[in-house]
Amino acid sequence: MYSEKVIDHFMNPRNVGQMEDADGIGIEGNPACGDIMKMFIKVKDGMITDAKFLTFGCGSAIATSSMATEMIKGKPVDEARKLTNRQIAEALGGLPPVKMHCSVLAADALKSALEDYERKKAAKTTSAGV
Amino acid sequence: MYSEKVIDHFMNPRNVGQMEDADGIGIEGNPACGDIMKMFIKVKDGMITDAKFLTFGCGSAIATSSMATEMIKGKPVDEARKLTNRQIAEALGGLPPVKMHCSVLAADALKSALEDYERKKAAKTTSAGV
Amino acid sequence: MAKAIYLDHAATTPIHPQVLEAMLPYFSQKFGNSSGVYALAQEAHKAIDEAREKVAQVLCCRPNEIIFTSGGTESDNTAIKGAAFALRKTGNHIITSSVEHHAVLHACSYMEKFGFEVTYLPVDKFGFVRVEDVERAITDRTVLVTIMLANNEIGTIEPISEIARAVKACAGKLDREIVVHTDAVQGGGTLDMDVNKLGVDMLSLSTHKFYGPKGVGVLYLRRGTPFDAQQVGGGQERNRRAGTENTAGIVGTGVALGLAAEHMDSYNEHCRKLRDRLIKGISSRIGGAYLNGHPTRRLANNVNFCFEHLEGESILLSLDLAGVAASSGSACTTGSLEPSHVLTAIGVPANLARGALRLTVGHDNTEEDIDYVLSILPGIVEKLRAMSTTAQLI
Amino acid sequence: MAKAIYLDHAATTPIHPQVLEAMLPYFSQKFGNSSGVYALAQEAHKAIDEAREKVAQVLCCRPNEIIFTSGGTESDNTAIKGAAFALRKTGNHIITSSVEHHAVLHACSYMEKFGFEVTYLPVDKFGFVRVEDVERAITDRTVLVTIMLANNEIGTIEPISEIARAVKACAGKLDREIVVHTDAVQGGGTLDMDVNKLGVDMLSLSTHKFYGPKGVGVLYLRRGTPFDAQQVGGGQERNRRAGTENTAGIVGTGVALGLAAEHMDSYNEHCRKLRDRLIKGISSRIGGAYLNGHPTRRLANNVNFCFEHLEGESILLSLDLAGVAASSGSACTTGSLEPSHVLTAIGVPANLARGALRLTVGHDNTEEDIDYVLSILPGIVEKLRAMSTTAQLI
Ligand SMILES: Cc1ncc(COP(=O)(O)O)c(C=O)c1O
Ligand SMILES: Cc1ncc(COP(=O)(O)O)c(C=O)c1O
Repeated sequence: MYSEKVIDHFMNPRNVGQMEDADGIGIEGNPACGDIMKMFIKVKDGMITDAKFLTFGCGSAIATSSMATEMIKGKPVDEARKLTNRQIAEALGGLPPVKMHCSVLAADALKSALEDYERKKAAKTTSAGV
Repeated sequence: MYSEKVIDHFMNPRNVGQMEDADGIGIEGNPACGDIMKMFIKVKDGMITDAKFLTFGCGSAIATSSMATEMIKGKPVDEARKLTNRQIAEALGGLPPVKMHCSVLAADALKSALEDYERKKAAKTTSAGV
Repeated sequence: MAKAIYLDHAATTPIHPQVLEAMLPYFSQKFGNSSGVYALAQEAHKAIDEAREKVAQVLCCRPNEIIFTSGGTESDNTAIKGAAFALRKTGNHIITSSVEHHAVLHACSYMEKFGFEVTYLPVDKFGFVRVEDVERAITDRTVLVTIMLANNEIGTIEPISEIARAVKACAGKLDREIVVHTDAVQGGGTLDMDVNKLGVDMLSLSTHKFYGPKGVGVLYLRRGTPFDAQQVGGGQERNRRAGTENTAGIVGTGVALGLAAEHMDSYNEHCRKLRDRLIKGISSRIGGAYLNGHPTRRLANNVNFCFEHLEGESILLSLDLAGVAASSGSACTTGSLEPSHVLTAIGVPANLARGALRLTVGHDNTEEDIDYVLSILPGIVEKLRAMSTTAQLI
Repeated sequence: MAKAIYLDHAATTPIHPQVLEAMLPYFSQKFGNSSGVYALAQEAHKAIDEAREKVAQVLCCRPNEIIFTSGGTESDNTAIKGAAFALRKTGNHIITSSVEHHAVLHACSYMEKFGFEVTYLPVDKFGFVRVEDVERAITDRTVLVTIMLANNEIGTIEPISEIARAVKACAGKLDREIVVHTDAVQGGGTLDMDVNKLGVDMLSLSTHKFYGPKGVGVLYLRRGTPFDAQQVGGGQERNRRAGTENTAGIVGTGVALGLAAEHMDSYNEHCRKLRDRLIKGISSRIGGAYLNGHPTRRLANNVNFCFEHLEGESILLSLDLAGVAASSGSACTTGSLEPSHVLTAIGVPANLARGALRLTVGHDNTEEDIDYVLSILPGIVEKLRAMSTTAQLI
């Protein structure tokens, strides 16, 4: 059912855990299946220096979270923003059709975290400007 | 499906053929299945001295005809009249339920032959009495 | 029994050794329920997928248009009920032929209880359905046309692609949906099964007719065909046929159909030779013997004769005692008292129809087998006729 | 995979070697179609008769009250449709429970399309249907009550004989015919199946649940029960279920059920020990683990827990990678996104219901297997909880 890469990322998930001093946090829940993902990013000079996740969900929810965090680490924010759920799924060697929604969730959580980061940055800039 | 005795009477039917000088002839057809049996008897001094049959029908129709003729040969007419289809079936070691109607047909054909004999005898007696 | 010659391949066939071999691992080792998450289950899942692809290849369709069932009867029932109920709001008329297998005929009459009307088309003396008859029967209430690909008793091969084309043309003119189903059970593995050439929306197969196991079959369901699932429950077969999959049977179906397709031409050639030898032999050696069905436009393995003044079962029994397994028509009506509806439909008189003998050859039969049958059959017929009331007296 | 411990016997079981051995001759040698006249066919016919007698013995009924089907799903569908359609003129109300298998639930909703109304009875926190609820639900339109013998997810054993008695009493008072069916698929071979003690008119079994083949099942149909055949065609199974018989599967059913009945007590004893060891071990070693179903009035082989903050599939996957095959509930809803309807019915909150793990033991399992599972499960739960959003944050 799952590719070897999915299994690897499920068994040895990268970047599990909370991040105390995150620059952006995204949380997404899929009401259809009840999965919940939370992603944390650390940004420095427009580069994502660290990413972490927590996930309540099935094997592929965990694997896609893990892969998504891996794929954005060390990438510029601008590039991370372009990451699609298909790319995440492909990087995992594909997902079963019934599990594609997990990759959507991961991409969405990442997007939320990036948006949260932008928002916070904007807020900081504004308050600094005041 | 069939007992050994049925098979024996089917493969080596006793008393097959027509009888030119029969004292009684019975013909019975079962409209339900299209089987047709014809039985011939020869009677002397109230005893059935010979019996023959012709049958268009399935294996058990042939076997019951054969057995019925065997069972009445050498028997007094009065006794032959009491022969039931069950007795014929039993003598054959039983018949499959769907084939019991063949034994009924054989018993009926025999009864017809006996009735024909009685009728002819009565006719002869009457004409002799005139 | 001295001899053992099997001439009832239309009733069922032995499982091909390669098929059985392919099935064996799925009984006690790879026994997982294909719905599970774990490795054992995924093995079963994969095996089922592969079988589906093989079948799809032979039928020239998509794998997800293949539904595995418990046999030809279920496929026929499900096709007819599934399409008719799905189109219930658009009409209530079904067209079929008078020579169909009982699985189709009775499924159609089942629908009569739900307000459907069924037209049972006549056939000509060879058993052919006329395309014009189908066209004429179509009304603005017609939802389904179901005509068999080949007849199980007399081997007649129906002009399905012509029929399907005509139905679709009429449906177009009437601007309505009319589903075309064919019971291809008797053509499985020996006739071209390309569903696009045939032009059908649904097609039924039964695995045990092509050297596979009993209790498993196929329903081809063209994408987009209106269909209400009949066996409901778990989501198996994409919600179109519930129930834990018969993994071994499904694997066997894939392998058996694949083998049949691969060797189709040589198999048909082999059968045709034996068939024609039988037909010629019987015709020349036995008087009062009439071939049922068309001399050439029939299944390569089917021989069906009626013998004057004889009754079918007594011939079968005599043959059986001589080591030859044969049938008087369709397997499931053997032992029934009524003359075959197929023979009646092609105009065989009732009495003659009772003297029917069907010999269907197959893989293991040889010319010697045929010659043996031809050597004993005249004697059997003669002996039975000598006892027959109708031959002697009427 | 280092280990291979199978703990999903409720989903399916491997075929017992003796069962497979009994089946083998019917694939390629004694392959005759049981409807034929000849010896080969009669062999098959006899084998089917013998299997029927064996099954009848276990169910304490007459052989001709046994119908062989293609599995539990067909038995359930046929029972429900067959009885409801037959009694259609007398009423249109069906009573079932909210914890039935989908084969029953969906067959009931299938009937809704034909004007039937279905009452889905609630259950208590252990999953028991209350006899009073059944009684109260009966109306003067009720034609059928179908309640399962034992639940496939949580193992709860329903009080079927009490329910059947109550229904028959109500039916008597109302002077109407109400058929009682039980889906006994999960109790096959491990619970008392005496249909007279149970008091049911119909009962479904699926052979692959008791170490027999997949794709074959049993429908017990009490003599005189109103019933419209659903799969129609040839006259097989006395016109109650058409289709060429799956001889090998039917033979396997007879042998498998016979073996199960013979060894029932020791088998249940074996399973119960392992079950209780699992329940005790999980309860004591893992926090936030809740047993579903009743502690003792459950199938001897069934363990079902919900784990807080976890999602079922990730547990299954972890177990699979450690060589343990398990399920999150019924086989056919694994992979579905909705929480189990059974867990919902017994009041488990949606989030907790998603963390369900069903472990069902069987013949080959040992105490070592159980101890192995108990040794790895706490680590798996811990690891997954460490990743879980809900455990960490909410
Ligand atoms: C033409 C035809 N249709 C349907 C069937 C039914 O197939 P099965 O008996 O395998 O269910 C058969 C064979 O019995 C058949 O010959
Ligand atoms: C309680 C119950 N009923 C019915 C079924 C359906 O049986 P099958 O899948 O063999 O058709 C099952 C198992 O899947 C079951 O557990």
